[in-house]
Amino acid sequence: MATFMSLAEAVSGNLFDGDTAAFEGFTHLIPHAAAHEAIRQGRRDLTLVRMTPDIVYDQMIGMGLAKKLIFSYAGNPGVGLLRRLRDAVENDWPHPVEIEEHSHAAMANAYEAGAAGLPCAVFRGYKGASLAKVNPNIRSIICPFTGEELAAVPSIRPDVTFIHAQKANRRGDVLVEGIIGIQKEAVLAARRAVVTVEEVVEDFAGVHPNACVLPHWTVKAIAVVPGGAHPSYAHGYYARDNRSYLEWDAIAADREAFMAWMKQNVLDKDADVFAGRVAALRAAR
Amino acid sequence: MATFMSLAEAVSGNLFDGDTAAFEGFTHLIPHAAAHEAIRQGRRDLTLVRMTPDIVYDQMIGMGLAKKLIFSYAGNPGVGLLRRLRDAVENDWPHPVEIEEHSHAAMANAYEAGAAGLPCAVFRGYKGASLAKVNPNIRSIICPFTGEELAAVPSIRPDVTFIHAQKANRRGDVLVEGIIGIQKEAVLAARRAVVTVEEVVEDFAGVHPNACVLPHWTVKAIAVVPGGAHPSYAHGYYARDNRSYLEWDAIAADREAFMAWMKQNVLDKDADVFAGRVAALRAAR
Amino acid sequence: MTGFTSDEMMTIAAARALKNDDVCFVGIGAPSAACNVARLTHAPDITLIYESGTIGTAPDVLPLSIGDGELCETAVTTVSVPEMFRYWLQGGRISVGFLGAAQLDRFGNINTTVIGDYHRPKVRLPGGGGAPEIASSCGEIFITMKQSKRGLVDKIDFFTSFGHGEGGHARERLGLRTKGPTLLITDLAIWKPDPETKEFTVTALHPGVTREAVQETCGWPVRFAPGLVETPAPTALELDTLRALRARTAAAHGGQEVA
Amino acid sequence: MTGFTSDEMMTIAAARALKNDDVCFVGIGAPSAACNVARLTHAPDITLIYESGTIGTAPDVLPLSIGDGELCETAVTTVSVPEMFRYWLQGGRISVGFLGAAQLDRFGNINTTVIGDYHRPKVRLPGGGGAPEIASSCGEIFITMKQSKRGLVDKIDFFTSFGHGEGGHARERLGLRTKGPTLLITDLAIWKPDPETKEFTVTALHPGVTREAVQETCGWPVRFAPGLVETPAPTALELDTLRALRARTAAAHGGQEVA
Repeated sequence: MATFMSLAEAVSGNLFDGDTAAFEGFTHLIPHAAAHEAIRQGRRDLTLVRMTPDIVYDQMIGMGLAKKLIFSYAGNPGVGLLRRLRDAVENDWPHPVEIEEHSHAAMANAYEAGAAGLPCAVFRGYKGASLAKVNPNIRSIICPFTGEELAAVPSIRPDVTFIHAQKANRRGDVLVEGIIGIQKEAVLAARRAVVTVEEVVEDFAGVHPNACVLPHWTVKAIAVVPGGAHPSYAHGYYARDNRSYLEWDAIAADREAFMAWMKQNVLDKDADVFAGRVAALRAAR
Repeated sequence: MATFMSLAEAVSGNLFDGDTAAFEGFTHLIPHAAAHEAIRQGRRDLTLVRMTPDIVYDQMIGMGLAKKLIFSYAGNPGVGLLRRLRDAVENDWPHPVEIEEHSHAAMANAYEAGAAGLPCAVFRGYKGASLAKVNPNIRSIICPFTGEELAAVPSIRPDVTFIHAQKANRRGDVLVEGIIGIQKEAVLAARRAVVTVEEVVEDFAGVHPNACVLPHWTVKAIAVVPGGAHPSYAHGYYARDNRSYLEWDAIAADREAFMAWMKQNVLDKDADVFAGRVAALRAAR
Repeated sequence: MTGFTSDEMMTIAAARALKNDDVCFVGIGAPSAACNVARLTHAPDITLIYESGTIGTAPDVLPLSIGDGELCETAVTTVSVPEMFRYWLQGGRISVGFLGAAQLDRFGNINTTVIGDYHRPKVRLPGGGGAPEIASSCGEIFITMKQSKRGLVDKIDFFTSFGHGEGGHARERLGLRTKGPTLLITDLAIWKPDPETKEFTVTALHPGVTREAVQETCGWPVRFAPGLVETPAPTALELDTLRALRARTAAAHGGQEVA
Repeated sequence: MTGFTSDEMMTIAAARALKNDDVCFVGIGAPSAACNVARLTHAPDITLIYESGTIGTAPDVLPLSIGDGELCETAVTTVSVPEMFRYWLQGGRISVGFLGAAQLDRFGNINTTVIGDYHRPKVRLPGGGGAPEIASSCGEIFITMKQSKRGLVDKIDFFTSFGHGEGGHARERLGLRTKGPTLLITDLAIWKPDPETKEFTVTALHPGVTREAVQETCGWPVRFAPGLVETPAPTALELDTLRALRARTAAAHGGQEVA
């Protein structure tokens, strides 16, 4: 049953040291505010799951939260590499990070299988790909009808999933619209789900019957954090802050610059700053 | 690429003797007009696939189109049994019909696997169920990570799928809304798809971004048949004709009454009659 | 029994078994009436799910099919049928599955497929639909049906859906982690499985019903629980709610009876 | 080469390879520009799909990411990511997949994962994302990249996605039923696989490019097809379209360059 609470409460009550945690959002609706709160609360030894780690996990990895990373594309979209992630993988800074790497198809299927309560996902993939040789969690099954060999990966079942969504209604049902990515699956695959939203409305009257709605009984906690996806975007609310993605490249290139930026913009701030960060981006949407 | 044509052309150009054909629509949007056209064209030896055969397949079976039936629930919803189907299975009238019976979960997963281009569907099902003993197409695979035994069934890949939808736009994209059932999967699983629609609009301007739309290049033929789902219904257009479902029970109970009804209402009619049949039901929706 | 019918008692007793925070997978017919009476009385926040994909639906009248338009119009969301069976049922999100039965045995195994041999059936019934996986994936299963020797039988002809098998720990042996049938509500009594044997045992008789009446309409020797009680009669609110629902339904469906 | 850059020639040559009825899975960067130039010139009905779930999209400016809002706003429909990879890619509905590469070998095998050893990499690249299954599930694969000895290498360090393996019938041996890489478009030339060996062979040189220039920027001994031709120079329409697209993009992204 969804309970409305502050982001600090939602994170402290649902994210614990050693958890397997997914922060999802495929380019759109990335839950940056929730990730910053996790950083402020100093969580450790997390297994971080995310198809496209990008800035949000670059920050968490650089701040030492991650023990392991499960992912399929580790880039800063449209910009380049993730320098904090590289520093961890190449130089063990701030500490070694174990990686379990998949393709997008495998991760998407693994979340889907998690939502479907299955132990593994079955799909046609990894043919001739080296990942199958370096990742012991890529196996195969044989179709009992055709004899075809298909790929199998373990389903993803996070202890907790964080997403950002456009709206909740007063009952706590959550509406996600536009590029819906993997959010529904990531929530349904998890033991606990925490959602940050742009706003709370009385009800979703008039919404399309087949819109992506997560009923209140699939969510543990909802925190209202306008702008909580910044520098990602919220369809219908504000545009993507492309400049922040570009600027991140220089910030993340240097350990000290990174630490200084994180202190100033994350550790010394709270969730309320996000509304201001998107103010100028609202016009563009 | 979708081409607009008459229903008679759409059926004669896409449904052939011996085909595996799915006429789908889960209670809502059942393609009755297309089925009637198939009956008028006298197709034979069809393998008919449908989760819930109900009246539409009772008519096709009684008229001798079916060689085999793949299904998961053969009832007249809210009324009772399907008397033409029973007569075929119990008494071989008008001729024997082979049956391959599944659960809803298996059929839904099999269509999903067909749309996903897989040879089989994997799910947790049929535990302790006798169907697994009488249907050789229910097999199992072992999860390579947990050792759990899961059910496997062949994917459904019809030669042709027929569905009824609310709208097409001028390009031939198709919009399905409300209880969307298994339509998207049934279309994408098939080699060819034929769609009857209530109306054609210029475009779908303003439709929800995540609405169920089948792009024009997934559909072979579109025929405009207002009322084409009757006595099923079309959300936003007309209500379900519950009385027709009740009356069917008596019609189908007797071979001669059935044949007379089919002559009068199907063989001697054409697709244009459907608009009139729903005229009084439009107010209710 | 005065003032209410045995059918009304059955529906109301079934409604009472549902809790406000249940997520309930609803079959058509009697289960649908019971679930909606629960929603309209003591369980206003109950989530009702029909296998057509309608989640959190609140129909004003009882649907004639599991896919009536009103189910969608009043739902929190409507999903595709594969999603319904994968994410919501198989995903373990349903607390209670409500099933009817053509044949039922003492261990809660259900047959709705055939009477007689599967390949040369005497009567071909509709088949399982969602039932095989509802029976295995829901947290627990409630069964509701009218008693008769044709319905409550010593041996069912076909295991459409698995209850407690031959009793005892049959479910665990199959790897099932859900409870299976925990409640049987008939027009005469309330039955619960014996904790050890899993045989359905009468725990309450509806007002005015005798042990003999229960035995006469049951195909196996009936066990009665030591602390056998009487089912509380329907309250005025319960009866009014059910009758008003049925009246609205009859009016909406043009005098049609809901099966 | 006057009047246009080698980068513009590459993008326009890539655009020309797309047909009006193609359904194209678009990577970001150069492929995205090529696909949208095709749509804005000779292939107005082409279906462009981005892995964020946007199907039939028609952006007015180039997206900075594969999930920019405009892709969704102009799409015919936007589906979930699992659906994208299951129904649309794995379902075999994509005719052309467009990929870039960090490292490419002569058989169209691509590495975007690591330079050096996988477990102790010299450079950790982003990884495969959608590429492994794009390479196996699309009808055919077009690759576009700038030539350099670091990029076109004799041996790649990691098979992120499989092209023609060691050449010949390697794909058939793996059970792949799709064509794999059928076209490589660089800033200097157009390459196609030899019908037998599947080695990429130069079939056309861009205007003003010499064989030596191609060899100097390639890490393997280059084969030139017997009927080597010159790529037609960009037309005014093609150039104007590409430049206008880039100008709109720069303005929309606040002067940001698209990677």
